[in-house]
Amino acid sequence: MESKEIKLDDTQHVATKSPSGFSIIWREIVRDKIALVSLILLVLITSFVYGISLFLNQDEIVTVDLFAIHEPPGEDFLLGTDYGGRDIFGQLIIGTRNSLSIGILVTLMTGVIGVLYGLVSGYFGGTIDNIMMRIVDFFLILPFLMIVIVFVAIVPKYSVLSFSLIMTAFLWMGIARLIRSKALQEKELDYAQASKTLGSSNLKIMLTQVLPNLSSLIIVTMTLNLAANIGLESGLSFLGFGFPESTPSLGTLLSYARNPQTLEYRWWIWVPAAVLILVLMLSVNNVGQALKRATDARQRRG
Amino acid sequence: MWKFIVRRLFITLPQVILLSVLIFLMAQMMPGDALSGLIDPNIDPAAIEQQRENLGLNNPWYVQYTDWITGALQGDLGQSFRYKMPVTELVEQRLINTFWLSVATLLITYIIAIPLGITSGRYNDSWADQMITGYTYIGFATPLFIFALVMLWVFGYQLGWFPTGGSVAPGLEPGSFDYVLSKLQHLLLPAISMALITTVNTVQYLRSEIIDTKQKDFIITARAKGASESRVYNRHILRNSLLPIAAFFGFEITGLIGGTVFVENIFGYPGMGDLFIQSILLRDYSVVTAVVLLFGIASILGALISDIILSLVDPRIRIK
Amino acid sequence: MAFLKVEDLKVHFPIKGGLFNRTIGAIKAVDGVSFEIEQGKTYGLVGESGSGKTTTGRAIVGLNEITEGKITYEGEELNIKGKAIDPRRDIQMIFQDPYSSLNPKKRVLDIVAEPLRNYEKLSRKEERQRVHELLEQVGLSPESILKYPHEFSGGQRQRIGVARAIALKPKLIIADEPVSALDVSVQAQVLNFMQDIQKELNLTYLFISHDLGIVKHMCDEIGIMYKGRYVESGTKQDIFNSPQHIYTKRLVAAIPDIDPKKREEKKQFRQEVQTEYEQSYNDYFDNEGLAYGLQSVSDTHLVALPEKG
Amino acid sequence: MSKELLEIKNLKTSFRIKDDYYAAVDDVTLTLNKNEVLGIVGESGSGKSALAFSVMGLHNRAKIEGNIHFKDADIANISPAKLNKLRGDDMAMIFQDPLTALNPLMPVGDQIAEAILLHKKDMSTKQRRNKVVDLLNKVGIPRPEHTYDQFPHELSGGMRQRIIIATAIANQPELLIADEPTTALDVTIQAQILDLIRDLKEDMNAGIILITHDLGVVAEMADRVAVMYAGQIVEIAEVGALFDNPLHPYTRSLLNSMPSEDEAQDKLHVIQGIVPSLQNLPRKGCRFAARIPWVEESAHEENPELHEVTPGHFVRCTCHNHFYFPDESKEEQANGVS
Repeated sequence: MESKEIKLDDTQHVATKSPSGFSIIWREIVRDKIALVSLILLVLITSFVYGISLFLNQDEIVTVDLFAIHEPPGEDFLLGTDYGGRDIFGQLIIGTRNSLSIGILVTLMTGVIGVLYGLVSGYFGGTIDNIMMRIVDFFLILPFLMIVIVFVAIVPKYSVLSFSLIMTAFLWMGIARLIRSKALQEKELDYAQASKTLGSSNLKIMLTQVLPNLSSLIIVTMTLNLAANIGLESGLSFLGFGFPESTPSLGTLLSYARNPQTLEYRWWIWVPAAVLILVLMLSVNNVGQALKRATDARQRRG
Repeated sequence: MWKFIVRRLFITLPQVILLSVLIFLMAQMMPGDALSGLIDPNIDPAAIEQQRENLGLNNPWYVQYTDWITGALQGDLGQSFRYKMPVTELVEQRLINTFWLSVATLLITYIIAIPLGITSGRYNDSWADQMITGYTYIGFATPLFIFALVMLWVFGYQLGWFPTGGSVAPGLEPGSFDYVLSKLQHLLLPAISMALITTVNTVQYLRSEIIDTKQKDFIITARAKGASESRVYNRHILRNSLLPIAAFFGFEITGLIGGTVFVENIFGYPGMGDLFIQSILLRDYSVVTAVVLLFGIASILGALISDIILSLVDPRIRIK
Repeated sequence: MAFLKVEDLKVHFPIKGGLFNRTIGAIKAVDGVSFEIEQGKTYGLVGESGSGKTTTGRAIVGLNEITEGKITYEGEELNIKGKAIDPRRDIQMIFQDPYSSLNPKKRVLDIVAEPLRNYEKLSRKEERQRVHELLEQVGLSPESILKYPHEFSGGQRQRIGVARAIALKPKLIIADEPVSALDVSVQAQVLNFMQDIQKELNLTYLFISHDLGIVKHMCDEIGIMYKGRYVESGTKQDIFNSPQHIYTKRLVAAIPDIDPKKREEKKQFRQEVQTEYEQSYNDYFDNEGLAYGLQSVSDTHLVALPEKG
Repeated sequence: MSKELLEIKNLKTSFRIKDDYYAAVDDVTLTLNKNEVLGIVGESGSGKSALAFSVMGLHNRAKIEGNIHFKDADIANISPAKLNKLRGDDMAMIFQDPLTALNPLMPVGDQIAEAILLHKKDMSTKQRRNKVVDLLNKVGIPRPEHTYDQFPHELSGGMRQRIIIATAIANQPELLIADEPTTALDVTIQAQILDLIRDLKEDMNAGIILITHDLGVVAEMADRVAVMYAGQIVEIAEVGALFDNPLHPYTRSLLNSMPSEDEAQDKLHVIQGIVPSLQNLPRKGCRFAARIPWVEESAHEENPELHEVTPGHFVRCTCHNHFYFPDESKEEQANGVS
């Protein structure tokens, strides 16, 4: 922290960017205790959830059992049951797996679309950029949540796939915009110009020269997006516009709390899911923030 | 500056048109007739087709679009087939409720954000900063709907400090002091819940803006002039960092819209967001269309306001 | 036939504005520039910021689109719109900033081999061999091959930039302010070295700089630019011993003299030039404050003056 | 007291990097008289700017040892309130980059007025505005009334630097520190700004410290010159003496590496090696030794100090007695020195 206030006249001798970004990122995470704990927690939860869910039968868990309605936690059911007599623990595991999976899927899809779109827009600039960014601006202004809900409600043959496509369709603009503004700066730098004089094609410059310099930004943004997407999916499922009924998600469990009775008296149904979402999002966010610090030299701690 | 504003308005118009086209297309995909709300979407498709024919709703798309826009411009957003009343009437009271909820939320957002952001940025790396940063991390990671649920559970049900639904206690005479007080009481908990979460963005932004400005060369110039630390802060750092925050104002509106959908639903607060969810569930599509259109226009105007404020406060844009 | 011939080159950038963000005017970055360079010589292009010297260089190497005019290289026209014959093998560029001109994420091997990979199909082994040779040629140790740019000092980085530029054995090198980002002691290193490889490879330089001292040291012929136009061109002797245009005189007068004893003399000279500038401004600049067309005052010496008569 | 305006004694300015302190300025002792221009030359990393910031008390977290006597105060040990009284009033600074040194969101006139406001509290707003307009006139801004309300981005680089200068001279300082005042400017503008500084000096009777990497600028402007290398002053002398008879190997190498007026010389002298970074400074011995390896080790002092060779001409280390350029023979060299 001391170093950033220093006014030296040899600042140009200090390397501003390091190529081996990964080692810095790793060092930053290890140094940052909270981020390290978050990372470990994340790895544990993920492997636990995916591991256990291999042994669980989703169909069995979502089958209604009228003899076991609203059972509190006990021997038969580790975390009790819901209004349909379904095992909360099983739903929790499957739900977390589903939420995580769709979060990752949507993050990857929006990431690919956004990065490519932003790269093209920023690299070519001019009129192309102008038009492409107007489109992004428009999408960004839309009342995104409502439009997604409307689409979820009216799409015929609604499935997990269509849900993730709808989310992707309205979520790629943020990263596109970010990548575009960075690409716009990078392509003006002499190294990209030099590549042109050395005979490299635009495509080659874009992918092999400019893109590597955006990698840390992409990693950071995607990590933070992952957290946001998990939150968003569970939010939509909470409102009843996320996963279809047969596919439990963390949001589905929370939506039971919209019933005041459940909210007030049957905490075991919704509190574990709430805690799990919080832990997941906090962990992913902490890792993301640590990555951000690692890649932003001004905020770096060491 | 006028040139900038006029040019900005020229971008706004196509945005509104594009929005209306998008909503029109969405309405076409909905069963029944989402523009007029004259047909029950729950009857079988053949019967819907029959009714559409009878009501003259199968005109070419451009005629339908023009009719709809003309109507909307005159304040006619069709009929709600559930409530059997014009959508405009249905929306009116709800719009007012959501408006007050938003105003309260924005106020609380800034009341929290400005002192926290300033403290955190000015004394960065102090314990106070670490506490505030910790809060922003948690706030950033917490989904609004979970937080709102917990707030309702704790302050509404467990402690009973706030009402757990509605926008006003029944039986009070509109305009009376008690009525206003009850309104305030009803919107306070949702507003606080929303503000506590949305404010973290502003806090973080203000903090990093202040830290950035602190390291600018002109701060050294100010010190070299003999300005005391407090003057350097008040005159140069704060002023320069708060201006972009002012410009954020309009964009907050877009964020609020998403928030009201959750918060109104959880607190049973009869506003636009609640109406939206109810209407979707009731398949009352003309209302859905109207709500999305209104919120879309609000977002576009919000962005417009932000850009105009920015052009007013930043001479680099103002003079172009 | 001239080695490189630039005829009436114009590079204009559109100014967007007005309500619809249409093109409402143009920045005439380069506005009718003509010159020739002989093979094996160093031609200096001098001017202050905004004079268009860098844009001229970038237009020759193909980084800026030409609005009007013709650039001929060994008799072939370059940068024809639509179909461009590739001059890039023969014409290369050295950039001003040794920090941003090397991709921070690439190793020296990848940086220097980039042109080879584009034009020559070499095996990995051959490629490595060539990069080794090139690094040796610019005086860097072969171990550098796997290092990243940030591990080098400014002068060393500039050498890597040169190694990359000479990889394809070019004939013409556009050097855009190659030493202005470097310290005095490092400047000398790079300048010496540029002269060495010039002899070795029979290179032609277009040396773009704002520093008349360095230009005097390096160049055979010099062109002086002001606001996108030439004000004067000639041999080194022409420019430094008998500057004709008032702008050239101002430039020469403005260079601080390293000899403190000449201080008064220099100050007086500057004042004289200033007086002349104020009194005879209209003899040198047109209504828009731009230079006139070039008139020749000797075989080698051209000055921008209003046409006689 | 003597006529000395500023007296710096054994100044050491260190920065903390990780857990260690590194001295960017080390053992600097110098004086500045009234109406004198002291040039400080050095390459990047020489500590010249760190020195200027120390004198102005602008370092936030540096450790400063030694004394900086100015007026009745010691700036190395001074309370913030007292320092703020001096800064902008009795001493002022001109910065390198006139764009970033100005607040982008404040009219330039107000930025100059701030300097007056802070030290002349009894002036009315109107008086202050008039004063600023006078100042703008004085630094050669053509339409001062109009320029007062303009913002920095509307002005050219040269104009911005004039604004900075107007701010610095607003209260007629006795000490003016110019940190690379012309580096960011074009040559013709540089000449104008240097002329302006010179004229102002005569006017104000102030002492000026001019920091630059450009030996030409020093030769034109300075009365005395200090050459800095790796945080230390290696040579200090009257300007004539320094350019006629440079002694320290670094000074001589630097002068030799510049393209000279006469074209006879074909090759420029190259100083071997690179300027060591702050963390890699040699902690003892002659700091320049590594860059002149052909000079025997015995030529250097163990703890190099400044020696007065002729009156007023100081050189650090004894190596200058044994220095020669590798491409000359030793005898030639010996003749050259005497």
